[in-house]
Amino acid sequence: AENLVVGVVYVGPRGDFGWSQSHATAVEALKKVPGVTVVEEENVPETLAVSNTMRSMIELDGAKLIFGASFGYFNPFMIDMAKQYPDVQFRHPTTLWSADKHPANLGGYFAYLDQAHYVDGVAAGLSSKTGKIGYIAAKPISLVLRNINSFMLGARLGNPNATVKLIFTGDWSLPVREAEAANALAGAGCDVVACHVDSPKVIVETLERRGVKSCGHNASQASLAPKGFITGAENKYETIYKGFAEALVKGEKLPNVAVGGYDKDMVTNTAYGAGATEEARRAADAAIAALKTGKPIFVGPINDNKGNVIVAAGSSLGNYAPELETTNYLVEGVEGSVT
Amino acid sequence: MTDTGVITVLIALLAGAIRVSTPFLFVSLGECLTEKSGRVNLGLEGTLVLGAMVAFAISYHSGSPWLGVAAAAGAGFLMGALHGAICRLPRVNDIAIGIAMMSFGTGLALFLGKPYIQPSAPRLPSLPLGDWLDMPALAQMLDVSPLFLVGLALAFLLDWVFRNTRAGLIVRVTGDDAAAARALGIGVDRVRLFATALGGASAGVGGAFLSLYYPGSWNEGLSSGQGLMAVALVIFARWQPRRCLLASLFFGAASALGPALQSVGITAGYYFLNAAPYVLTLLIMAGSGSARRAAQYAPGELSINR
Amino acid sequence: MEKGAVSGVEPGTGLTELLPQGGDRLRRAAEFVAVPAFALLVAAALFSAVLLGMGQSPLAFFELLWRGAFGSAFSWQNTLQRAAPLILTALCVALPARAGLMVIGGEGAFVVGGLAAAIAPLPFLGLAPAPVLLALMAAAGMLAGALWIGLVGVLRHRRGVNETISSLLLTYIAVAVLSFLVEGPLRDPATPNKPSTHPIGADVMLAPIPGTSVHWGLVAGIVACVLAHLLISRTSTGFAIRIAGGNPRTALGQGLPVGKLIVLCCLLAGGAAGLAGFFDVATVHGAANVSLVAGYGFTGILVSFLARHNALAIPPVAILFGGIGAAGGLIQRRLGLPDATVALLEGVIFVTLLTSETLYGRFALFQPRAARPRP
Amino acid sequence: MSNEALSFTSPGAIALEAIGLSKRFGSFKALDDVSLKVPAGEFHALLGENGAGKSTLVKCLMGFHRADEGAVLLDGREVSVRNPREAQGLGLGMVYQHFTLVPSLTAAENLVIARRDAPAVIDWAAERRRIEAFLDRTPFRVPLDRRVGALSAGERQKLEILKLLYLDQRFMILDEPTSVLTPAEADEILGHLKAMTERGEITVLMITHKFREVQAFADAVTVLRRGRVVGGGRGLSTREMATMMVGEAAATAGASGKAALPERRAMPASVGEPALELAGLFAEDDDGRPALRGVSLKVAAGEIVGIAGVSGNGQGALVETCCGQRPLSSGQMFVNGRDFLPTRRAFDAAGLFVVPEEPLKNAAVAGMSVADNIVFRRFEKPPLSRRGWWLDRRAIRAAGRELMTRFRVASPSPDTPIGALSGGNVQRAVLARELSAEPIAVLIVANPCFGLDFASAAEIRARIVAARNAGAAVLLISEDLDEVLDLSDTVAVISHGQIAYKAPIAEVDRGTIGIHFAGGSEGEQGAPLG
Ligand SMILES: Nc1ncnc2c1ncn2[C@@H]1O[C@H](COP(=O)(O)OP(=O)(O)OP(=O)(O)O)[C@@H](O)[C@H]1O
Ligand SMILES: Nc1ncnc2c1ncn2[C@@H]1O[C@H](COP(=O)(O)OP(=O)(O)OP(=O)(O)O)[C@@H](O)[C@H]1O
Ligand SMILES: [Mg+2]
Ligand SMILES: [Mg+2]
Repeated sequence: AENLVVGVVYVGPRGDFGWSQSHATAVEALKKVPGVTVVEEENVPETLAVSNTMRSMIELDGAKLIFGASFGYFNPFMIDMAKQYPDVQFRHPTTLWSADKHPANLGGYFAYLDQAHYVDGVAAGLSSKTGKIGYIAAKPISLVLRNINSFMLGARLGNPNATVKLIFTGDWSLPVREAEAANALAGAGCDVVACHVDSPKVIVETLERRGVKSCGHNASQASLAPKGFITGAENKYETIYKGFAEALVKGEKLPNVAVGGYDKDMVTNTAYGAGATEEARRAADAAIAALKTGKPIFVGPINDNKGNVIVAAGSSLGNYAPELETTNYLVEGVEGSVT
Repeated sequence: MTDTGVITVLIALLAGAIRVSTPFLFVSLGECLTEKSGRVNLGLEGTLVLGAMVAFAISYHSGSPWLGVAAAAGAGFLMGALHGAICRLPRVNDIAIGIAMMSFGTGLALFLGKPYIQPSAPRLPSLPLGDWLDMPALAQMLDVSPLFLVGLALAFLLDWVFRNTRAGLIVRVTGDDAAAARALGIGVDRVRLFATALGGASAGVGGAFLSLYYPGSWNEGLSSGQGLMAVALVIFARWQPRRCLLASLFFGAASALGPALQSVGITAGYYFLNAAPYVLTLLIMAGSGSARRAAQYAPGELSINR
Repeated sequence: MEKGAVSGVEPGTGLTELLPQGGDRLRRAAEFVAVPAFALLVAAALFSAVLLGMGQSPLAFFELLWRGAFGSAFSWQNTLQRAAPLILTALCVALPARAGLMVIGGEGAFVVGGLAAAIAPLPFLGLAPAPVLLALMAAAGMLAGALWIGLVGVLRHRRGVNETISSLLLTYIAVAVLSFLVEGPLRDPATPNKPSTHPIGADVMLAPIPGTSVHWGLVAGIVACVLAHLLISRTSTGFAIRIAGGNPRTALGQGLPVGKLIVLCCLLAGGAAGLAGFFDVATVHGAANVSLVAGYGFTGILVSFLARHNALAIPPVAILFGGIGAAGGLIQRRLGLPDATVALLEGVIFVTLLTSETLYGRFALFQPRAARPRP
Repeated sequence: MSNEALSFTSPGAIALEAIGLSKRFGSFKALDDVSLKVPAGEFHALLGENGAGKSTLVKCLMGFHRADEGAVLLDGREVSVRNPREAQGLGLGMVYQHFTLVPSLTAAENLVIARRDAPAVIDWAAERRRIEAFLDRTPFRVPLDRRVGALSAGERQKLEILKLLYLDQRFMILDEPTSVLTPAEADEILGHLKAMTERGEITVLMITHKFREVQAFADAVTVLRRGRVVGGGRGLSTREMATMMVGEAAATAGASGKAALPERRAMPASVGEPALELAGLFAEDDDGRPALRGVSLKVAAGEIVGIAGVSGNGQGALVETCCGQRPLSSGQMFVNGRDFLPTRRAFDAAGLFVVPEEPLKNAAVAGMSVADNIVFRRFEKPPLSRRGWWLDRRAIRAAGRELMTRFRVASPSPDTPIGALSGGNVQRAVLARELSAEPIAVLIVANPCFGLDFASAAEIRARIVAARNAGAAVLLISEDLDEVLDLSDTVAVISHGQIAYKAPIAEVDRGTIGIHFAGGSEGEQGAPLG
């Protein structure tokens, strides 16, 4: 078959123990597909550099399929590029694409990681003795808030009194502040801490040293915390990357949107570590099984942490409900604020 | 905020002062020494990052974190010596070279450091000075790095050296009036080369603290500008080692403010809480400054005063 | 920093005198080309050693470097596009430097400039034509940047606060302000995952230079550099700035308003960086968000130092930077090298280029005849 | 204090001989085959015009510069001195023309670090005892714990010389050592050194422009001109020395300073409004200590008021406040009866001109060209600027060139950076700027002839008197008492930031002035003037 050049653009270093790595690992699988050549560029900031890089991949390398692995790449850069190069396919790991607004050669693939965070929450709630749980997040964007909320709901499932103290560091990768946040949460009495930052390595290691249990994010951090690791939320992008490339090599049309969670084998949880109690493992396994059958996470009554009703008693939101895409609140039990 | 909240925050601030300050301390002491000799080395950010990477790599390969610290000091020494050697050439601007060295050092560290992002290396041990206390929070706070104590001692040592030793006086003479130094038979370039190299070594140790103690791993965003900030702190500290110590401790405590307040539920405007070190430093400088007096403390040969 | 005025030929000079003088000027100009070229060669040689050590072919590397940076029309556009914001942020360093100040906070001015430019037109969207809105945005961006660095000047003049540290601190503060506003009060609710201000809209945004993908910031930057050069070297205000920058005591003794000149330079500098922020918003993002914090301000410091704070040298230096950045991607992809390879190459180039300054005036070949030692 | 007190245990004076020294700076030959012989125990004077090569010669002896050719013999043995520290080891010491004390160090630190054998770790208590004991044997006092930067110029000069004595040097080179001392202080120091040479303890090689000192102290003289030895010997007359220095014609014009001054016109009788009035000026120095403590003065048009005083008594602050370099904490300045604030417009409106001391530091921009520096007063006015803002660079060069010729500024071209000129030429360029305007209503000059040779000094003094004759009110601040007495219509003495004394020249005698130098109370500072 004709050689297909696939371009992948990363926002951070490929081996960051987190977000970019989760994509890079999947790309390794992609490279094995016959007839596919991969060109990669790492540490591309969310600026005009994105357009320049993608254009360069197309013009100089002949790329026909481009993955832009950062939220900030989509608007305006990938939209512009898709308009300029209609015969090149662009895919972005979000659900931002909509048929009526965006070019047809653009699209999204998304793993609903909040399902895995929910499982994290279930395991965390049951692995915590005090019920005081911490969460370190980068920025209050909807995706992150949704992960936190799912985590909280999971934690309350087995431990109705659990609370989550939330710290925003303000950026995706700030090792010193992340460590400082981990210490602050430990100091405030949390015995389990989860996180959503680009490279959770520092957080997990710091927590381990302070004897606090931890949950991972994006890639497996189990090896970093042999004593306290519970489980972590991981993307499974291989499915997408390989599938897309194989389709193109065969000359098939790519879907514009490919989303899923546990039900579509697009997310997973890291194998349980020593920090997960027996009870927690059992409950988490049950939660995973439920998610695979499509059981919703957001089951009413759910209030936000200011007392507003989010989901009324007796009703629920499906795991792919569009309302959740624009989450801008924290559910009851989370101690923190969005601004 | 409840009483326990207040105590939690206070303890976090003190602990932060101890934990976060160390890299600032080593870098600013190194820069203080360099600037006292009449050179500015803005490149210590690059040295810090390179030191962090080298320390981590050596600790990983050798299994000895202290060997890592020594290697970081060596790498910093070489970087400083390179800066010093280039700056002794006529017509070369030390500030510009420093900025280029920042880029070079960072580039070198990232280039060599790729294979070390994944593995874990043996960390520096900590000294549990607070174990006799039965308050775990306090004990945790007093669980200090030996490097912090070294930095603490270094600040006082440097201060003493500047006042009470021939070497210290020679550095001060060189930094204050090169012509006078030459008239005294002091090899100005050699002194500056040495002071810059030693300053670099100190900054390298600061980097080792980052990768081997706190936060204690190597990755590309490890420093986030701490080296540059520490260099700037020397101005704030008026070129006095003991004030470098104070400034670093202050900066460390202020850095802990944001996370500490969020951990006890004070979360509104956390961007500004996280920016506290910068805001407070600016306010202090604006509040205590006077145009006429500010320049007085600076070594006379410093190119930023010209 | 001060170059001897190489001014025009005296009136009434005969051809005989004119010729050697012209030759002298040519010699001096040749020096400004030959020395950097030599430095680049040295950098290339040093880096080749690194490449050989890694088992890579230097030839392939430099061929890609050339192709990615300047090898085709497309590469040129890529290069120029990366250079554009650097020109203006470098001016933010160069102008205060002429007044004796080392300002390293262009990043902050860029950020607040972009922020101001993004929010200024929002109340008037649809009420005024695009050119008017763009003018408003540019004015707002420049004003915000100007005030931001102007504050640095005022603090320096009034309170003796060192401008280097205050401008650095203000950069971090600017980022905090931006993050707070775009994630809080000024957030467009339609941007759940990339918190931004409300978009200015596609019809307000500035199209690229026709026939290219390069945006107008490049032209604005070059024009600003020419204006800055004229201001500094050809106007009485610039003359006063040079006095104040060269020796503030002398300037005071001449009754010159040193404080005002410092603040003026800072305002202009901040205005330049703010303008760069405006272009980033008006041509790229269409709204303010944290993508504005892209390090252009910090790279501008390097550009300015490599240009020796000479406004006319800034555009070529910025283009060199743009070229390396543009080629960096290609090199990564083709040779499978980590991105840090390019960072290292940049570091090597900067160090050798700046070190090469020591070579000026060393070679008799480039010296004006008159100044050469007579045998 | 008796001369006995200055005796040292050193083995005695050294003889020095330089043979055929040559030194080039680029294409310029600063020393050309210079030979010089100074026997042990001699007090030798080295004379020459500005730029003659005197400083270069002694810097070569000290190893500060490396001579291109030639040899140096000490006590008959050839030595190679590679740097000043080696020179120190050989017993050679030097007081440089430009001070080599380190401003941020205290006097004590300066003394200790100057020692070749300074201990690696300094025992301050022991060092203090040593220094105190040493000071007890000298006639001078300096505050040991103050930063040198905060000492007065006179105190610094004394400390320089003390440093040499402290180091037990046996061959002392003094490059214009007395330029900021009062004549009495100079006599005192040189007298002690002279006595030491007479006892065979040291040899002295002194560079000076003051014939009086040569006559009073030197045993022998060597004269340099354009880098060559043009003469020398013992017991030369002032006239003979001047002729050697500058050649026949110039010497007759300038040998005795006073003869060269133009005729003074009588002061205008209308003693109405003073052209310049200082009313209760107060100002602080950089350390926040009072520097001016209520200076009040009136200068009439056509009058020269000369302010004498030991340096460091507020002269610097006075000039700085008058030209806006230092803020007034209180007080007012009036020019022609109107309130004066040091803005650019006010300088022009008032016709006020200032020539501060140390022009490269205070009144020039080293990196800008000579022409640029010369037009600082009027670059924004036509014809140098069109419509007040667009510079006409050709006109600026022309204006610079014209004034350079008129004021005899020696520079390769108007485009040369002023920092590359010699000190005297920088001074001339600044004078060209401030004295060329018409009319001058008020002229403030500080130490205008510092470090200049007698011919240049006479020329500049003549220009000051000419400005006075043309109706300028001149405030002359000088540490050279002879200059003040020669030029002034009214003499004032500044002491501790206050005007301690003021009288018309006719009523002045040196004794009274000497008393007021010390602040009016006799003996307080050891009565520097006798
Ligand atoms: N470092 C130098 N580089 C270039 N030229 C120099 C240097 N030092 C001195 N010269 C030149 O050598 C000449 C002699 O200078 P020198 O300082 O020895 O004169 P001098 O006799 O000491 O004058 P003065 O009486 O003013 O002190 C000067 O005119 C100057 O042009
Ligand atoms: N950076 C430099 N480059 C070239 N020449 C220099 C430089 N610095 C100093 N010089 C030379 O050194 C001399 C300065 O010496 P100095 O001021 O002692 O002169 P001087 O001999 O005392 O003359 P004057 O009597 O006029 O003061 C200048 O004449 C100049 O030619
Ligand atoms: Mg001299
Ligand atoms: Mg001189």
